[in-house]
Amino acid sequence: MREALQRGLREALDGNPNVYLMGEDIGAYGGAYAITAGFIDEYGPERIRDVPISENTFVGAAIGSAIGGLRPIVEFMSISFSLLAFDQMINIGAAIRYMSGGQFKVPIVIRAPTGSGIQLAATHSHAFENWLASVPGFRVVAPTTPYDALGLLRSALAEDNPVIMAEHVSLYGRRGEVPDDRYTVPIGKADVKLAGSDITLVAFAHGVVTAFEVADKLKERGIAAEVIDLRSLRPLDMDTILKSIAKTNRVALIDDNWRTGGMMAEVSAQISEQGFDLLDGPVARVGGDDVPAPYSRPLEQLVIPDSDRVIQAIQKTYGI
Amino acid sequence: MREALQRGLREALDGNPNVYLMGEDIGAYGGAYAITAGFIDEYGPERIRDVPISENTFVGAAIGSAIGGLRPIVEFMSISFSLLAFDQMINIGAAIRYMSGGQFKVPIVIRAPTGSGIQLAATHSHAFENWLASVPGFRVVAPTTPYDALGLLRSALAEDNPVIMAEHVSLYGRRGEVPDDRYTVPIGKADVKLAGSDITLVAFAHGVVTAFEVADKLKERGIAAEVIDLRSLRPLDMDTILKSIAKTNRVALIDDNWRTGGMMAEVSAQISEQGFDLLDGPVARVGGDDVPAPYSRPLEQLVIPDSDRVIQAIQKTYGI
Amino acid sequence: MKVLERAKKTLLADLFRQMYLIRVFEEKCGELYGKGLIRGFLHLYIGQEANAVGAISVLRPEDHIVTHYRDHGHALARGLDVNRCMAELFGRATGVSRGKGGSMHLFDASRNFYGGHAIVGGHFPLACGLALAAQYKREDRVVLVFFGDGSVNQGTFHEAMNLASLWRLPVIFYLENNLYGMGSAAGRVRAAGSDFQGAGHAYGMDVVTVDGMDVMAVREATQAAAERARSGKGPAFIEAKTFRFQGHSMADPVKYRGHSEVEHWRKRDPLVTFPRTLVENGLVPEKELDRIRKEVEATIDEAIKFAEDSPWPGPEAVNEDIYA
Amino acid sequence: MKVLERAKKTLLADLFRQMYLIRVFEEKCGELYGKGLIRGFLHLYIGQEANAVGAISVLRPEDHIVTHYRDHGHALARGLDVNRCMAELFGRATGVSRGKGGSMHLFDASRNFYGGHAIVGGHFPLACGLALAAQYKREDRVVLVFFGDGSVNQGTFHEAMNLASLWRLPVIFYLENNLYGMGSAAGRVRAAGSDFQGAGHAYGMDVVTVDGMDVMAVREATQAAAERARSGKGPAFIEAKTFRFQGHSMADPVKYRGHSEVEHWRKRDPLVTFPRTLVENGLVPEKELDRIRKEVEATIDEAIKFAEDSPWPGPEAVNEDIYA
Ligand SMILES: Cc1ncc(C[n+]2csc(CCOP(=O)(O)OP(=O)(O)O)c2C)c(N)n1
Ligand SMILES: Cc1ncc(C[n+]2csc(CCOP(=O)(O)OP(=O)(O)O)c2C)c(N)n1
Ligand SMILES: [Mg+2]
Ligand SMILES: [Mg+2]
Repeated sequence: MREALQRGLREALDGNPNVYLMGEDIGAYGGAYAITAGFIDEYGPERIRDVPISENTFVGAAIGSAIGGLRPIVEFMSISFSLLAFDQMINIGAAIRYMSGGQFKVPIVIRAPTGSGIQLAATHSHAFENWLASVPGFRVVAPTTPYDALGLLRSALAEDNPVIMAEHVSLYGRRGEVPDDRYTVPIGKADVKLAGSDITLVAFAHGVVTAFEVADKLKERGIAAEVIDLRSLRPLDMDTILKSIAKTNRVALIDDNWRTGGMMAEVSAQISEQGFDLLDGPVARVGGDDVPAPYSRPLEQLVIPDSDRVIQAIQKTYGI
Repeated sequence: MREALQRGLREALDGNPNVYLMGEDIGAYGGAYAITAGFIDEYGPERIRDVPISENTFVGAAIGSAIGGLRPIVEFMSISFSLLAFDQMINIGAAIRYMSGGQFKVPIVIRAPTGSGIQLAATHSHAFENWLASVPGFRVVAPTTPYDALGLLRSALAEDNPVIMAEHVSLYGRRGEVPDDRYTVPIGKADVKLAGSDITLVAFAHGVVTAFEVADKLKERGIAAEVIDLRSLRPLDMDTILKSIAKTNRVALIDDNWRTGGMMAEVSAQISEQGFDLLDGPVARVGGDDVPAPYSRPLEQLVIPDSDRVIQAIQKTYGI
Repeated sequence: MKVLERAKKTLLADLFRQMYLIRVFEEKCGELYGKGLIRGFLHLYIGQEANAVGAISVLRPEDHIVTHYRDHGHALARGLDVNRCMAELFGRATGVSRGKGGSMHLFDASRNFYGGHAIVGGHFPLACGLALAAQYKREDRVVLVFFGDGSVNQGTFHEAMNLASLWRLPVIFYLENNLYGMGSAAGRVRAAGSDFQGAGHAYGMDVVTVDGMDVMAVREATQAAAERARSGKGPAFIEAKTFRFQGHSMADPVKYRGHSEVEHWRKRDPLVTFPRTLVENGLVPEKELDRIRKEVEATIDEAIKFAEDSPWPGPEAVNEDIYA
Repeated sequence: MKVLERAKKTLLADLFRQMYLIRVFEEKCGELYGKGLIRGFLHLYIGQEANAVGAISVLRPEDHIVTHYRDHGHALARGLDVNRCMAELFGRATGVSRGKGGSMHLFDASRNFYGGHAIVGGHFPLACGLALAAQYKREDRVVLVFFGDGSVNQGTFHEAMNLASLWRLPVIFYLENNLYGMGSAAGRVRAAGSDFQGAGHAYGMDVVTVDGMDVMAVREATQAAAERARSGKGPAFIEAKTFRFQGHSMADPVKYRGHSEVEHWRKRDPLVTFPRTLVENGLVPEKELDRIRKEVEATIDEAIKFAEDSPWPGPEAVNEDIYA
């Protein structure tokens, strides 16, 4: 995924002189997750802008520069640090267009490493993209594959609205096919990543990896799972989900993050509103444990739902 | 409700010398919503502490003082400003006990005026208590009546954990019976505010006011609604809700805040998980419009769901 | 006096006109709030007029302005349409922000007026960002940002000062030190007290102190600051000593300060001192000032009528303006 | 030198012992990280030992300590159990934070050691709050908070400095200026450059600069700061000039600084200079230092063994420690 993101960022920089990158240590250091390694030599410090450790202000300044006509791409070192910038993101980034009666555009992409699994403990492991996905004014995407990462980044850069791109830290090293052409992946379209007829598995980001493991295990038992990757958390593509459920009559939702109030609460609520009659039983929702992320490896692994936990939930709910 | 809160705060100050109040302009000014009017003369500036406009730090300092053995009660001028303090609240307030393996207690009450309806527009009208209610480590309450406000405040002050008390701005002037004795309202217990057999209405804070209007209108048509006031957003009391639905087989959820990703998404998801077979149809969820809050009165009134909107949703869902 | 005499008489008359326009606008707003025609939070600018008028009068049309919720004065001084400003406060469709922003959120892109922001300290980053855009695109613009003494305690102040100075952004930080943030006297919430002379030190910035009750002094200080910012030397910082005569907002019973303090400042009311000086020095005759007064009053009456007659936004407006 | 001669020899030997303990602990951590036995983010303190050891050595047991993620040195200098610190890094149940915190989140309430915080600038408010509690309860304690040059740009620094100074809180702000925050040289991200002399000005605070490679100088400065804080005069601010010899964390390829800069600082390595001075001045004989070295190395070996032999936290631990 790293290379796909790098390609997308380079394209953006090459294609539009008003595109610039901003973030903590994205220059000489190369970025916390090395996404921008080497960029500073190619594009110089004016376009690859290192900033002081001042999340609220640097993100706010990027938003301001977008309002002023530039097209910034901002990187958080971790979505956990975005908590410091929520005021600027929500009260200006998402709201200034509305508050001004439509006078301003905010063409900004905010990239944020998110999620757990690499033992960073409670202050560096939580995912807040679900909260941001409830804010009108934002679009929120969360790619799973290199293909989607590049395609979604291109779409984000074609938007005149703030787009949050949540990048799961455990997926940066993930490989996958990426064609040479300038394809895009539309924001707001979920993707059927695996076709199946017996049960629908809905997930995003690292949850999709788990969903595939679940599908493999179910297959051994002759159950064909359909895997839907949300890709876009706002807007949500309920059509794709409902179409699938119409076929399978069963659904399990998978999310790594805190279960309570998580992204899948909304998906579940919408499924029961719009697809109540399609279902053979309740929605099986599997989320991460409602605890601050522990450091210790066995504990962290217990907290993140694995395929077994999903399979148990499916068995309990649907008896399959 | 204002008087009930004042009584609770005075009791706390009188009963424990380590209780102090902290907030912007809670002293000489008397507080943005006049909850602490006159307190400074009674208790002095050491216990009624005005702070600079530095939300992240004053809340963090209050949390620190709680860890250090005091029992602070903090007031935000608006829950909107809590966005500035999310880092301290979540990364220290909710997490330090866990990160340290249980070594510290954080006995703090954070009071925050929330909600819309008084034309304060997009930066002062949103409710973020649902986000906070998804954070392990917090307890979150949202009273509707003076009775509950006092009872919940007492319980919050008996807790050794951070408790967020979301106070809806349109309820401060609300009147109601408050007995003289030292009753408490437990955190984590919903309240059946009106008994009925035909449909369950679940709401909290200002939504309960709407629910009563709905119940009145339904009554005219011979439909007996049961009104459940959540009171506590974390932990959620699903038992009370499910018991009601077992009787009514129908449920409508009412929330003023953004519908997408709102508090009621979680309630809906849990209802379908735990009460799927109890329901005659899908959960009818009614939320505020997914827009930044507009200033203009007619627009703001359109955004906040009223009883008619709830009734329409009920009709559409259950045909009653 | 020298400054006064060098100035063109039409300019002097116009400065008076603008200050008086703001004064009458604000007085009427207070009344209209009492009648429930204006709602939400309303913060009046009465007493501080010389700041908005003086500072903005030396800017160019292409310069940017950012301010906080006490924004009527800045909006009017920037030449935003009076009718549409009033209509915004009424929440009407014809308002500068289509009725969606209200008093605290006046915007006008066509005048490079970027709000009207109600999170204290929340507009500093925006000012930096607009300046960054100008600098990046090699545009010859400066950004003027107004803020209050209370906002200096907010973390964004520190972060934005550092960023602006580090990157030599063309920002004029204009502090309207009216000595109070709501009920908090500046010295009660700021370790270094109510004097902001040293507030730029840690960012390598000097602070120029100016009398915020003197429109000509404000002009001079802002002119110098704008030249500095324009020349690429980086941001400038002005502290204007000023005072709001009324409460923080319409909800404020003003129990935290004494009558004598208010009286002391009222003697320096720019709407008293400036016209007096103009007349006494034979620069603008009283008759001309009277004509201006009448004209302004008529303008405001008309604005109120315009607002009252304006339509409410239709229900379709709810879902407009969220996405571009 | 005078300071040295006045000091008790056992104290000098102990200061060396502590610094050496940290050094060996950190070197081993680096190795163990390479083997995957320690995971997550790991920030080594190598080069900065004189700061933790010197500053903490003048505190009293009842004083509070707060620090950031580069916390092993502070924890060990505070006397946290070496075994349990190592076990924490291994994620074991016997760790100081029961394995839940890891390297960045060491805590020990019994030693008034309040962490280990991984949000840059996020621990300033905590330091203020602990100091407020002490002040409120009229307790005779001070709070010592360690932080880095990068964190000074965070808004909480400004807010906390103001609050501490305004309320005269007994806090010692101890800046370990190691010249870099990750890959950012202090002067590249701070308008006023890499010298922090003026950083307290806006809060009415003087900054005392000290050589952070000299444990005795650190002691002296901290002693004076503690006295000031204890006497009710309010917070004190120390800037220690120091250097981390290794990368920011184990993930850092250290491409942003040159070899010669590192070499320059290595000459001032407190683990080289301090023992040399002790021996050359006949204060502690080389033999005694050698004995200490062996003892320390054995201690660390034992700690590693303790950690390796310690149990993992059981599954029940997941849901413990969330609520009191
Ligand atoms: C983040 C935040 N905290 C608190 C408030 C409430 N509030 C609005 S104005 C104000 C006082 C600001 O004072 P100052 O900066 O001096 O400006 P002035 O009102 O005097 O013009 C406060 C506390 C707010 N709007 N935003
Ligand atoms: C709010 C926040 N932003 C960014 C980071 C990532 N980060 C961790 S340490 C660090 C550098 C801090 O430098 P400094 O304060 O000088 O301390 P040092 O590491 O040099 O000891 C950064 C940027 C973080 N942990 N928290
Ligand atoms: Mg003020
Ligand atoms: Mg550093």
